[in-house]
Amino acid sequence: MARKLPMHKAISEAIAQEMERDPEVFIMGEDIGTYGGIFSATTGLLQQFGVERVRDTPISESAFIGGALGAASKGMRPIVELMFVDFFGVAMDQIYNHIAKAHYMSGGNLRMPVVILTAIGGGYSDAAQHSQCLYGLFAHVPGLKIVIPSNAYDAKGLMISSIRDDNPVMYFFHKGLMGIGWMPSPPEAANEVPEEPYEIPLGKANILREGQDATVVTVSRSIYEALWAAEELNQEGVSIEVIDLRTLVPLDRDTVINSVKKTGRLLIVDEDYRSYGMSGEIISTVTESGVSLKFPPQRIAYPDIPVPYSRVLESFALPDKAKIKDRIKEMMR
Amino acid sequence: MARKLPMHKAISEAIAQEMERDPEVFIMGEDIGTYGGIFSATTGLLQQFGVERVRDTPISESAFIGGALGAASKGMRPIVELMFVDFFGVAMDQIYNHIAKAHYMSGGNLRMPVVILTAIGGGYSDAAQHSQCLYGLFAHVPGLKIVIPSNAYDAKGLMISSIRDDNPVMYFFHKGLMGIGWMPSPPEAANEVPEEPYEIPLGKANILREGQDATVVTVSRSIYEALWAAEELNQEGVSIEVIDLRTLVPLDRDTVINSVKKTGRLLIVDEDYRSYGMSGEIISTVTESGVSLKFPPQRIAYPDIPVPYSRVLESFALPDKAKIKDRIKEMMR
Amino acid sequence: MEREEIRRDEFVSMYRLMFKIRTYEETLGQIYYEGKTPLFDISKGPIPGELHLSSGQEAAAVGVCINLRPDDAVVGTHRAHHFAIAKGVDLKKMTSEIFGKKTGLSKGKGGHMHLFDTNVNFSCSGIVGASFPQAVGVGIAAKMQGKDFVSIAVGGEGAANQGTFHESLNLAALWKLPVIFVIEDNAWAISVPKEKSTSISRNSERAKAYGIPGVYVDGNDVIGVYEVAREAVKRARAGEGPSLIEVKTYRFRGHFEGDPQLYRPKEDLEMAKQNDPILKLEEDLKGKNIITEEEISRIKEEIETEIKEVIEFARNSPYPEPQEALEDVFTGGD
Amino acid sequence: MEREEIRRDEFVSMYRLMFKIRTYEETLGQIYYEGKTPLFDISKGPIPGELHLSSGQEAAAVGVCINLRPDDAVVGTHRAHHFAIAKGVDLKKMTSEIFGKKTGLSKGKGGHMHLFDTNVNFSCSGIVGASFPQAVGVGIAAKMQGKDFVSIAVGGEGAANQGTFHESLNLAALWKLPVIFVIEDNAWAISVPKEKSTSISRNSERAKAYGIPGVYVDGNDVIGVYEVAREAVKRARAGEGPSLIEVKTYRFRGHFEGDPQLYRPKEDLEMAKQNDPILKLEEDLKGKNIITEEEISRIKEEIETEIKEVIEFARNSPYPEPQEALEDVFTGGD
Ligand SMILES: Cc1ncc(C[n+]2csc(CCOP(=O)(O)OP(=O)(O)O)c2C)c(N)n1
Ligand SMILES: Cc1ncc(C[n+]2csc(CCOP(=O)(O)OP(=O)(O)O)c2C)c(N)n1
Ligand SMILES: [Mg+2]
Ligand SMILES: [Mg+2]
Repeated sequence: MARKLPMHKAISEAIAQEMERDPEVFIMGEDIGTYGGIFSATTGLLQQFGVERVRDTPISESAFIGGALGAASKGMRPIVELMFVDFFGVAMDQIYNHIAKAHYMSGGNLRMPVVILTAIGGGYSDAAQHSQCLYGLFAHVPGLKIVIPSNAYDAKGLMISSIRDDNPVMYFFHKGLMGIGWMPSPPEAANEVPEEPYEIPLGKANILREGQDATVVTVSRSIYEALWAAEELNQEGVSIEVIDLRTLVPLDRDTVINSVKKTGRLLIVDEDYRSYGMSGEIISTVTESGVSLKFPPQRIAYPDIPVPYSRVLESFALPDKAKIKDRIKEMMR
Repeated sequence: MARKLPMHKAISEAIAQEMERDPEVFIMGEDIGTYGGIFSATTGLLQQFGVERVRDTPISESAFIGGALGAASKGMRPIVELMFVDFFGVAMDQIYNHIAKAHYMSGGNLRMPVVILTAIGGGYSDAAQHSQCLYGLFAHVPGLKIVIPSNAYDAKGLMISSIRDDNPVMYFFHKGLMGIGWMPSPPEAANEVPEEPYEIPLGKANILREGQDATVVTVSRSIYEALWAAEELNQEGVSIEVIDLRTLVPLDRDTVINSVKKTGRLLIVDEDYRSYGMSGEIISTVTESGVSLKFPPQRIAYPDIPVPYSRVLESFALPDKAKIKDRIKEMMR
Repeated sequence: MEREEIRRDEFVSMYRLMFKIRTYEETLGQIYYEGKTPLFDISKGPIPGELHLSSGQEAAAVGVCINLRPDDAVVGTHRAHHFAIAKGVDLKKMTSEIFGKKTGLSKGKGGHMHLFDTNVNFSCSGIVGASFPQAVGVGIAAKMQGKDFVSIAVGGEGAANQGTFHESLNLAALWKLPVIFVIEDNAWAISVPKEKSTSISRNSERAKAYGIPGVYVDGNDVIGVYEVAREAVKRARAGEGPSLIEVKTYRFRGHFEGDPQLYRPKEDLEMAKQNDPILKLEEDLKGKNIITEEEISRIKEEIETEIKEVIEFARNSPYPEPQEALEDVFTGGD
Repeated sequence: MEREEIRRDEFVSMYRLMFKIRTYEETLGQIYYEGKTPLFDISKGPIPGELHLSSGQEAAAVGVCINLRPDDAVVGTHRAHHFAIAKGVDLKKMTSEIFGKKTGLSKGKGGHMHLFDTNVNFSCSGIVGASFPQAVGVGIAAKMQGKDFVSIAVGGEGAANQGTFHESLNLAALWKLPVIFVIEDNAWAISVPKEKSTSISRNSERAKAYGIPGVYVDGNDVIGVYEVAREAVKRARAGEGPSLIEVKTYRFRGHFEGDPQLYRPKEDLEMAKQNDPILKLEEDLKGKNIITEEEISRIKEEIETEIKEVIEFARNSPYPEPQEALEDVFTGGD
């Protein structure tokens, strides 16, 4: 039987296995070497692979992320860590104007097998510049695959697929799922992980729980809030289907639409900002398809406010089990 | 009677009038002085106000856009031009982590009356890094007002409101609306503009054409494609309501919902990328409201591809009158 | 003689400030672990989230800020308490902010990395390298308003490798703005030592790339820092343009609280502590008879009492109402 | 004597290349206006969109690239034709790309600012300053693969004020990467003259801020550029790290075609044209009897014929099918 691993170990194991398999894979980032990654996604790699393949960088995100493009153009398969997704603004040009577009702009001549690994999410009072999700923003611009694991098993399989993919992949891990001890994490996120490498195809949503009355579509840490709510609602006789999208690009529209066809009710739960983001896209996907709904589509998302510092304020803003339960009950009326 | 002005003159006139009125208003950017702005949004300002208040900058977008924050913190009201919105990635951190969040993070103590003026849009073969709209991306992150004029009258009033607003405003002008002679522009965009200063409140959509059968919601240059389609459809007995949102933040949800209540059909036309953007947000706004629809909501948006260079490829991708007509006809079946 | 008199005051102020900063930081460094033991959980306790303390770096802040007026601006970093205190930020409000309270500088919305006190023109943020352009902007305002306030851009030696450092130095030099760039070289950027991040040994040398003065100064000698900064501030006020000062210092605590610090040899820290800038100043002042043992004791007592009161105030302050989270995105509603 | 023989070939190659670039650029500069007269409309004609030509700057590209092998990389800018040609990019495909044709390097998807020829490791882009990090990345690959190819980062003097310039120089110096930073100082960034964008007169001086060699060289003297670049390439190949070369040049045409150029005094351009690098080389070679009038005539004829064929090829090539727009976002589909 497979061991249970916390998500951070699943990620570093996946990277290590791919680095063993393929000498072109290497990793760069701030504090990813000696420190092992602030959120432990790269722990042990330096010891195993040395300073040439595990490169601690200066705080020069444009240089080393742009550097990934140059290295890829010469056949390397770079992984880079952007320590918090919140910092994207110092390197976004290299990410979205170049890495994301190079394949298209070169008419398919240049491949960009680059993985950008980054930490997302709040819930521990790290305030406005260290708590965001922002995957919706990256999903809006073409050319980036968007991967968002919610548990250790997926984290490993999706990381291996991301590294093997010949396209640029943004890989978003939620700090509150990593199981790093000093940061709370749902115990369920640390699930069974096979020792050997395996792939999980990008673009396949995962139905985590089947149900008849309503479909909850979500990603990342909110998965657990949804599952907990579903469990409690079940006791009250309401049966919820919970879908983990796992990737936003490609987006598994069919799985979502088919589920809503069955349940007739749709709720999106999203820790990213509410407006002009993931929640709107999923609602549109479903309503465009012409599925008939028993209740207007709903969303519980992060409000359109910067993330406040104070615990009472942040809790108020975050999607959680209670909000999901309440909303579903409204939808069942 | 008011004169007709091309949009670029309406913008520079608005800036000039505000600079006359308020000595704290000044402007920085690349080629905004001697050159008068690559798209002529600042023509004449240097001559009228001199090099202290009209500052040509080095190609250092982070420095001068971040500089706007510092200047605002000392009571100035900076306007900065980001020459093409496509370049945002080199300065996004200052825009979204600082200018957008400073008021909130300071608990309301710091005001950020900063206007970021930027050019959007394609249609003239400027390819993947010079043709995007991206307003959906900026609308996703909290703290920025998003203003998108579609004609000279609105451009002046919205610019004056933007400058007088104590919050950060991103002001997106479409190159293909400016009436600059060397770039095609619908003649209707150059409409009557009063000489005296006036404000158009941010957050009020504009019903440009009333109709009964379907609501077309759009912004910027696509407005004209929609109006032309509506005109032709009218001949065929189909009556279209065309709404110019004018601002995405704040978003005038009521005007949209009320219109769809009346028409029962909704089509979004959007020159920004299709997924995870404006089109999804508008569809969600309407469907969440529970309005009953005669046909599933539709969108014609820029496909999720980088903007291709070749004219035949770009034309294929851009929303236009023909696509709107065809889609509306489908919706009427 | 008058000059000496003034200098004595300044010496005492500097000592007082440095001691205050140290006491404050070490106090927060204790409180931080409340509610986080035995199992360390970053989200728990009266001060949740990241906490970057500045113990050991006091002289950099004090030596610079003693030259400043309230209308001068300081733009700090993620590690900003020492500059905030030296700049005269309201300490009760600052502490309440760090405790997430309604009485905080930002009513609990900002937190430790986002301290804004508009009364003394202090601000800071959590993005490395973001301070430089913002301080340049203050310089633009000074010039346009014809005023002689100056602007301090603080950054770590790690931050000096961000693109903003270059862009800002160039712009400030080009436009001859009253901006002083202060690089705190505390040897580390989290776990990355300066030799592994910076291609030359001193950032101050980089001043030449912009045609402005650059000085490297010992950050355990507050007087030295003071003098170098005084010169730079004078230049800036006189309209002679920007300067770059790099201060050689060392951080005594982890990068943030909870940092296991496996990356740095214990001996380095021990050695650095032998050059504690506060002890050094204390000895200096005593040696030069500028201050007596009793005065020192009195100062320490006063400071300890003040810090206690400040903490008390923060602890006893109410939290904001949850729904206040939705306010203050924009001014004037919406 | 053998050495002289080689140098003669190189001289001739350089002359040939420079003349080819000039002829190409001036030819495109004419074709560009087809369909755009009498009313200039940027969206019209066989070459729509922006067009940035490099006439006057040939020596910078040729002097550098003559030292390169196909496996060496050049990362260019928005103004990249001269480097592309000097690097040996397939000119038929490049021209077809500029005409938006299916036979183009990128099947019409890239266009003039986005030329990619993986056979000779050439790329460029429309974002100022973006080339620097990308060239550094090539240097990383060289080092990790244990190969001795080198990487050229091209930027204008305007680009040198982007943050990426600083970050990339630091990283390349720190990791001792085989990267040569080539700054083309053509005096202008669109309408902004170097004095109004750059706080010191020479970017090459900025090399000191990274502890690497920096040279300023006359870009009307292709031999001078060649020698400086040869030195830098040798260093890079030998694993001795990066260099910074600033080439003093001048652009003969507008920033882009259609540029009214009201910002620059006509006399400046006239003066620059008196130092035309091609005429200078021609005289030089004739003076030294390296090349005869007849050879020159023959070269010119050959080039003119070649360019004609290239243009013909592009004109006669088919456009892509409209729906091809949807292909190539990702490799391997979705
Ligand atoms: C743009 C950006 N990149 C990375 C980080 C993460 N980070 C926070 S502090 C820090 C180290 C900063 O080092 P230095 O500038 O020397 O300041 P010090 O912590 O030593 O005071 C890093 C990498 C960040 N906050 N912002
Ligand atoms: C990040 C960014 N900012 C601004 C521009 C607009 N722009 C294109 S070329 C140019 C001037 C570049 O000057 P320089 O680097 O000297 O190159 P040159 O045009 O002189 O060859 C500018 C401002 C851009 N493309 N990218
Ligand atoms: Mg440091
Ligand atoms: Mg130039």
